Amino acid sequence: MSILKVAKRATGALLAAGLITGAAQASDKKDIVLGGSIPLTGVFAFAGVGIHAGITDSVKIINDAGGIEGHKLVYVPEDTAYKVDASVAAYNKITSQHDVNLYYGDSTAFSKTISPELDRSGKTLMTGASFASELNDPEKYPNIFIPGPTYVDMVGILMKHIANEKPGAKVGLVHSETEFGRDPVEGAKATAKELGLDLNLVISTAPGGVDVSTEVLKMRRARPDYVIFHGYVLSPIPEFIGQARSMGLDTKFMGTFWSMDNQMVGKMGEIADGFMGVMPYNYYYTEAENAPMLEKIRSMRDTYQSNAYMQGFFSTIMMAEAARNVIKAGKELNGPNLHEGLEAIKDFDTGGLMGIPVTVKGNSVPIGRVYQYDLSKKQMVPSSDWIRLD
Amino acid sequence: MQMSQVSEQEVSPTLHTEGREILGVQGLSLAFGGVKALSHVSFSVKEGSITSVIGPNGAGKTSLFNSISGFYTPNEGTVKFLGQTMNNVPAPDRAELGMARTFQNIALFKGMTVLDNIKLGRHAHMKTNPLDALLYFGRARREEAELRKEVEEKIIDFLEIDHIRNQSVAALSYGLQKRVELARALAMKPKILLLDEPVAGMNREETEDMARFILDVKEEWGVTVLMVEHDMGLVMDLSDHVVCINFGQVITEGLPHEVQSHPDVISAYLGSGDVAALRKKFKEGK
Amino acid sequence: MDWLFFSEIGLAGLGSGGLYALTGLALVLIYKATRVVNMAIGEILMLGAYVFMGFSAGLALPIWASIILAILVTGLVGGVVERAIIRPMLGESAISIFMITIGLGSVLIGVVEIIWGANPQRLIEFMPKDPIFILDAYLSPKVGYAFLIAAIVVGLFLIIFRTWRGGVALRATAGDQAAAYSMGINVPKVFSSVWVLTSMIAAGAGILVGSIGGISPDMGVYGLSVLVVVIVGGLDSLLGALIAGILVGLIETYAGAYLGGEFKMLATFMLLVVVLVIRPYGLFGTHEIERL
Amino acid sequence: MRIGTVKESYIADAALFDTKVQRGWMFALLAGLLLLPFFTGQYASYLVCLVLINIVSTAGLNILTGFTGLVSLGQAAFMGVGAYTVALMEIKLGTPFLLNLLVAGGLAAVIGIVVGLPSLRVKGLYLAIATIAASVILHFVFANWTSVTGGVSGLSMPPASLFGFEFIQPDQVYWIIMPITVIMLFGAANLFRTRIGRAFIAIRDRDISAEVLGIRLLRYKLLSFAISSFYAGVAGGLWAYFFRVVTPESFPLTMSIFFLAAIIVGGMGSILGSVLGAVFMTMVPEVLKMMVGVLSPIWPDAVAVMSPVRIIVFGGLIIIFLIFEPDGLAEIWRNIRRFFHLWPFKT
Repeated sequence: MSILKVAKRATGALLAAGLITGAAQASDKKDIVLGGSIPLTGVFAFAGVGIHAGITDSVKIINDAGGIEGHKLVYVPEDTAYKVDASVAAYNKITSQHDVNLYYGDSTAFSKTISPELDRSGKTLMTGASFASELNDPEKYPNIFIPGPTYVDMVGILMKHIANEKPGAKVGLVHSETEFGRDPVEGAKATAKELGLDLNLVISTAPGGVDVSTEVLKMRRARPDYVIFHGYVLSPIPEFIGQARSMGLDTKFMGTFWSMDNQMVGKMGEIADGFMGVMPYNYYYTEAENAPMLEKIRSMRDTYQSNAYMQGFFSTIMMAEAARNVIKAGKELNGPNLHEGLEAIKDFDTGGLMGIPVTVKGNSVPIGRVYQYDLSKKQMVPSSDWIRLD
Repeated sequence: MQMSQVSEQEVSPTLHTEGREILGVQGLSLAFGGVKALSHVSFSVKEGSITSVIGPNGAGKTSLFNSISGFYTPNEGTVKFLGQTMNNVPAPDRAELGMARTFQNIALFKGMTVLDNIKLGRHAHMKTNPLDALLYFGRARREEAELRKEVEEKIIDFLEIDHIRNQSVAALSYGLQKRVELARALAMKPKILLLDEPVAGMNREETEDMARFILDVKEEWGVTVLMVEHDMGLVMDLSDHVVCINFGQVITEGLPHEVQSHPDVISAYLGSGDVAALRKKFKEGK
Repeated sequence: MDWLFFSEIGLAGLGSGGLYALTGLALVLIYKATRVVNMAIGEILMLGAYVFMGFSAGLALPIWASIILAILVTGLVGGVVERAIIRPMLGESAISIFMITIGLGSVLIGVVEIIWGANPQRLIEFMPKDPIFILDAYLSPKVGYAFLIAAIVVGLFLIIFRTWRGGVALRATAGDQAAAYSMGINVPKVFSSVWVLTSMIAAGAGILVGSIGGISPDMGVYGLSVLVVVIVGGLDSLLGALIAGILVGLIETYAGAYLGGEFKMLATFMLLVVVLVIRPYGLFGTHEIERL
Repeated sequence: MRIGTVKESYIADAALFDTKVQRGWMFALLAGLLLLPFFTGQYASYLVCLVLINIVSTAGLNILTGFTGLVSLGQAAFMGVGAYTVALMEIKLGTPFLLNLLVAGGLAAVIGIVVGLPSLRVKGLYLAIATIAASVILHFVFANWTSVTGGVSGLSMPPASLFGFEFIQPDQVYWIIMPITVIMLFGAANLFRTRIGRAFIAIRDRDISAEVLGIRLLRYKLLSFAISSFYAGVAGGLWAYFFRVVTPESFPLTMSIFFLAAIIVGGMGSILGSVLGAVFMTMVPEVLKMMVGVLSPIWPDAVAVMSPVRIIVFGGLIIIFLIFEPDGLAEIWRNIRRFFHLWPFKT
C-alpha cells in the first residue's frame, strides 16, 4: 500500500472521528482545536477512558454555553496506548490536520519530548496527565500546564497534613520504579526535613513486581507512622496494607492522585478503611454548595465518574479559560499568549470542581485536599480542609 | 563392470610410492567417554597419490577423517600435514593450509545456490573485509569477479555442472549434490582432498563420472586424494595405496591387491557380517 | 547485621522460589517431552489467574470450584493450543517454535484484555490471614501457604511422573520421540497431554501468584524469571528447575531487599549470565554432542 | 513476459539488479523516495520516517538471525545504545550528526560483540535468552546510570543540524533518515555478494561443517553480531534524532520482539524481506487505527478494543506466517513475480 493512500485513508478516519465529537456546526468564528494524545488503551486505559469522557463532557458544556467567546471548541483525540512514540505520532497527525492551540498529553515523557516542538511552533499550550514537578518550570517548559499540584506538591500536602496530625512522625515513601514514580523522591526528602518529619523509609518497587513481602519486612522494621504510596493505580498497595495489618502495624497509608480513584480504592476491600490520600478535585459524588458544575456532571452521567474524569474535565475548563483570557485581551491565540492567559487566571471559580477558587502558580495549581476512605459509606471523605501550598 | 574396463584400459593407476609424505598420521587415538573410536592409528599419504581408507561400518573411518580435518581433537598422537604438526591448528587454519574435504552425508548449504556453495570454498583465501563487503567496491568487487571467473572456467566446466549453477542445492539429485561438494572442495585450493564416501548412494553412471573426476583431480590438478569408500571396485581401481582399519585400528595397509587378499581384511568384514557381499564385490571387481 | 531480617528475607525468597520451581517444572516438562521452550508460560499463568477471577468474582462460584474450573479451562486451552499451532510446527526449527510461542503469548494478552480489560485486578482472598512465625521470623501467610501448595504439587507430580504409566510414556518420549513411537507409545497424545498438564500447572501457579500480588495482563513478565530458572537449572532437568527455582527466588529477594527493587531483575539475569559462562547448558542440563 | 536474459560478463551477472526492468523499478523507487515529502503531510512523513528507521534495524537483525541463524532479543537494547550515544554526543559535544551516528553504530557494535561472546559456546535458545539478559542489563544501565543517562527521565536533545539548518519536523528529518536507510540497505545487499555474507549463511545452515571449510566460527559469529548491532545502533541514533528524547522505556523488550516478528513476517534471510516486514509490521497498527476510526460512528466502543486487537493481530501474524508462509512476504512477492514473468504461458 502506498503511503499516499494511507494518508488519504487516515484523513478519512479522522473525519469519521471528528463526527463523533460533533465537529460540524456552522459558526462564523474560527474553531479552537483541543488535540489529545489519550491513552484509551493499554496499561493506563482506565485513566484514559475517564480523561476522554471528562474532556468530551466539558467541551460539550462549554460549547452549549456559547463556546469560548463565541469560538467553538473542538476536541480531536487520538489513542496512544500510553506509548511515547504513539503519542508523538498522534500529535503529528492531529497538528498536520488541524490548527491546534490546545493539547492534552498523556505522559511525562511525552510532555518532555514534545516540549521543544511546542516552543518551536509557538502555537500551542499543553496540559496532560502528568503532574511531574520537573515540568513545573515556566522557564524551561513555557508551554505546559499542570492541572493541579505537582507530585512533589502532593507529597508536600500529605506531609503537611501528617505534621499537623502528629509532629515528628516517622514517614515512609513507597514509589514505583518509573519516571513519574521517582519524581517526588528528592522533593519529599527536603519537605520532610523542613516539616521536622522523619522520612526513615524509601522503597522503590519494580514495575509489574508481584511479591512485596520483603518490602513489607522492611516496613516492619522501620515502623513508620505513615506510608505514602506514589506511582501506583492499585497493585501493590492492597498487598502492603494487608500484610502490614496482619503483622499488627497500625501505620496509616496514603496515596497520591492516581491512586485516589474511589472505585479503585474500593477494590481493596476491607483494608481500604482509613486509606488516605491527596486529591485536587472534588469527587463525583461530593455534595457542596455552589457547585453547579458537579450538578451538571451528575445530570449528564448518572453513574460514578473516576478521578481521571475530573482531571480531564478540569484540564479542559482551565485551558478554555486561558484561551478566553487571550481572546478577551484581543490577542492572537498562540503559545506565549495562551500562557499569559493561563497565568492571568486568578481566583477562578470552577463551579465546584475544586473546592476553592483557583489561581495558577508557575505552571501548576498547588491546591489539594486530604481524603480518607470510609468503609461504611464506601466513599472517600474529606479529612482536611483545602490546602494551598505557597 | 564397465567401470573396471574403463580404468584398466585408459587410466591404469600410477604408483607414487617414492613420493614425499604430504599427510602423516602417527599413533592417533580418540575416545568418546569410554568408547574408543581410534587407537594408535598410523599411516602416511604420499603426495600425488590416491589413498583409500576401508573398513567395515563403524570401524572409525569418519572419526579418522574428523580428527584429520580438525573437528575432533585426538586424545593421543599427531597429524602431520606438509611436515607441520596439526595438533594445535584449528580446523579453519587446516583448511587454509590446503586441506579440503567432502562429507559422508553431504554438507552443502541449503540456503545458497550451487555457485555460492562453490564460491564459499574459497573463503579462507580471500581478503575482503567487512567494510569492503558493505561498500562492494575496490577489493571486494575485484576479488569476487576473479573468483567467479575461476570457478566458472576451471571448476564448473570441469565438473560439468554449468546447467545447475544458479539452482538452489536443495533441489538437486544426490549425485549432483556430491559433485557440487567436490566442486566446493576444489575451490578451496586443496593440496589434499579428503573424500568421505564420494560415490555412496550413487547409480552406476554417476559413480563412473565421479571416478573420472577423482582421477582427473589427481592427474590434472595434481591434488593428493585421501578417501573413505565402501565401493571396493572404485577403491581397487583408483587407489595407489589402501589402508584398512577395524575397531579403530589399522589392520593392514599396502597396494590394493595386497590388501584385497589379506586375511585380516577378509575377517574384518566377516566379523561385521559383510563377508558374502565383500567376496561378491571382489569377484565381480565391483 | 540484622540476622532476623536476613532470615525473614530468606523465608520470603524461599516462598517465591517455590512458585518459580513449580512454574519452572512446567516449562522443563514441555521441553523434555516436545523440545519446545514455551515462552508463553507466563501468559498461560496469567490466563489461569484471570479465569479463576472470572469464576470466583464474575460468576461468584465457590473458591474451590473456581480453582478446579480455572485449572481445567486453562488445561483445555493448552490442549487446543497444542493442536492448533504447535503440532503443525513439528519438525520445524526450535527457533520457529520458540517464536510461535512468543506470538501465542501476545495473543493471550490481547484476549484477556478484551474479556477482562487492561486494569490491574485483585483476586478474592482465600488463604488464611494469620501471620506465620517460624521461630521469631515472620512469613507472609500468603507466601507461606503458596509455598506449601507449590511444594505439595511438585511432590505429587514427581511421584506421578516416576510411577504412573502415562509418566513412563512421557519419559520415553522425552528420551527419543522416534523410538517411543515405534514402541507403540502414542506420541501425539503424549504431546497433547503434556501441554494440557503443564497449562494446568501454570494455571495453578497463576492463581497462587495472583493471590499474592494481584493480577494484570502484563503479569506474564513473570515468565521471564521462570525462563531464567530453567536455563540456570538446565532446560531438560526437573531437579535443575527445582533447585534453580529456589535459587532464583532467594537471589531475587535478597537483591530486592538489600539493594532495592530495581535490582531484582538485574540480579536474576546476572545469575543467568554467570551460569551461561560457567556451565553453558545449565547447572544440571545435558550438553548435546554435536555431530558432523 | 520476459524471456531469458543474456549477460556479457560475470560482473553483470553478479549485479544486484540484473535486468533493465529491475533497474528501472529501482530508479523509480529512488525517485519516489526523493519526491515523497513534497506530496505528504507531516503525519505521513512521520510514518515514513518510522518505517525507515524500523527497516534499518530489521535489516540488521535479519543479518544476524535470518542470515547467520543466531536469534537475538537484544535488538531494541542495541538501538538504545545508539540512541543514548547520539543524544550524549549531541548534548555534550555538539559534533556533526553523521559522526554521531557512526559512533553510535560503532559503540553498539562493540557491545554487540560482547553480547555475542557466548555464541560460541551456547546456541539457539540459550543464546536467545542470553540476549534477553543483555537487554535487561542494558536497560538497568540506562535507567540507573543517572549521571550520564539522566536516569528514568532520560535525555532531551537538540535536533540534528547541518550548516545551521535544523532538522526538526518529520519531513525534515526524513532527509537524514532516508539516504542513510538506502545506503545501509545497499550495504546489507552487498554483504551477501561477498565471502562474508556466504560465511554467515554457511554458519546458519551447518556451522560445524562451515568450520572445516575454513570459516572461523567465533570470528564470523561475532562479526555478524557486530554488523547487526551496528545497524541497530544507527537505527537507534536516527530514532533519537527523530524523537529527540531518549528514555529507558523507549526501547523495551517488546520492541526487540517486534523486530523478530518483522523478519519472520517479511522473510528470514532476505533483504527484501526486511523491508517488507518492517513496512508491514509498522503499518498494521495504523491500518487498525483507521478501521477503528471508520467503525467508531457505528460502534463507539471500537477504540476500547483497539489495543487488545492490536496485540492479538501482532501475535497472530507471527503464528500465521510461521505456520503458513515461513519464508514470509518476500516469498509471496517472489511468487507473484514468477507468476507475472511466465504469464500467460504458465500459471
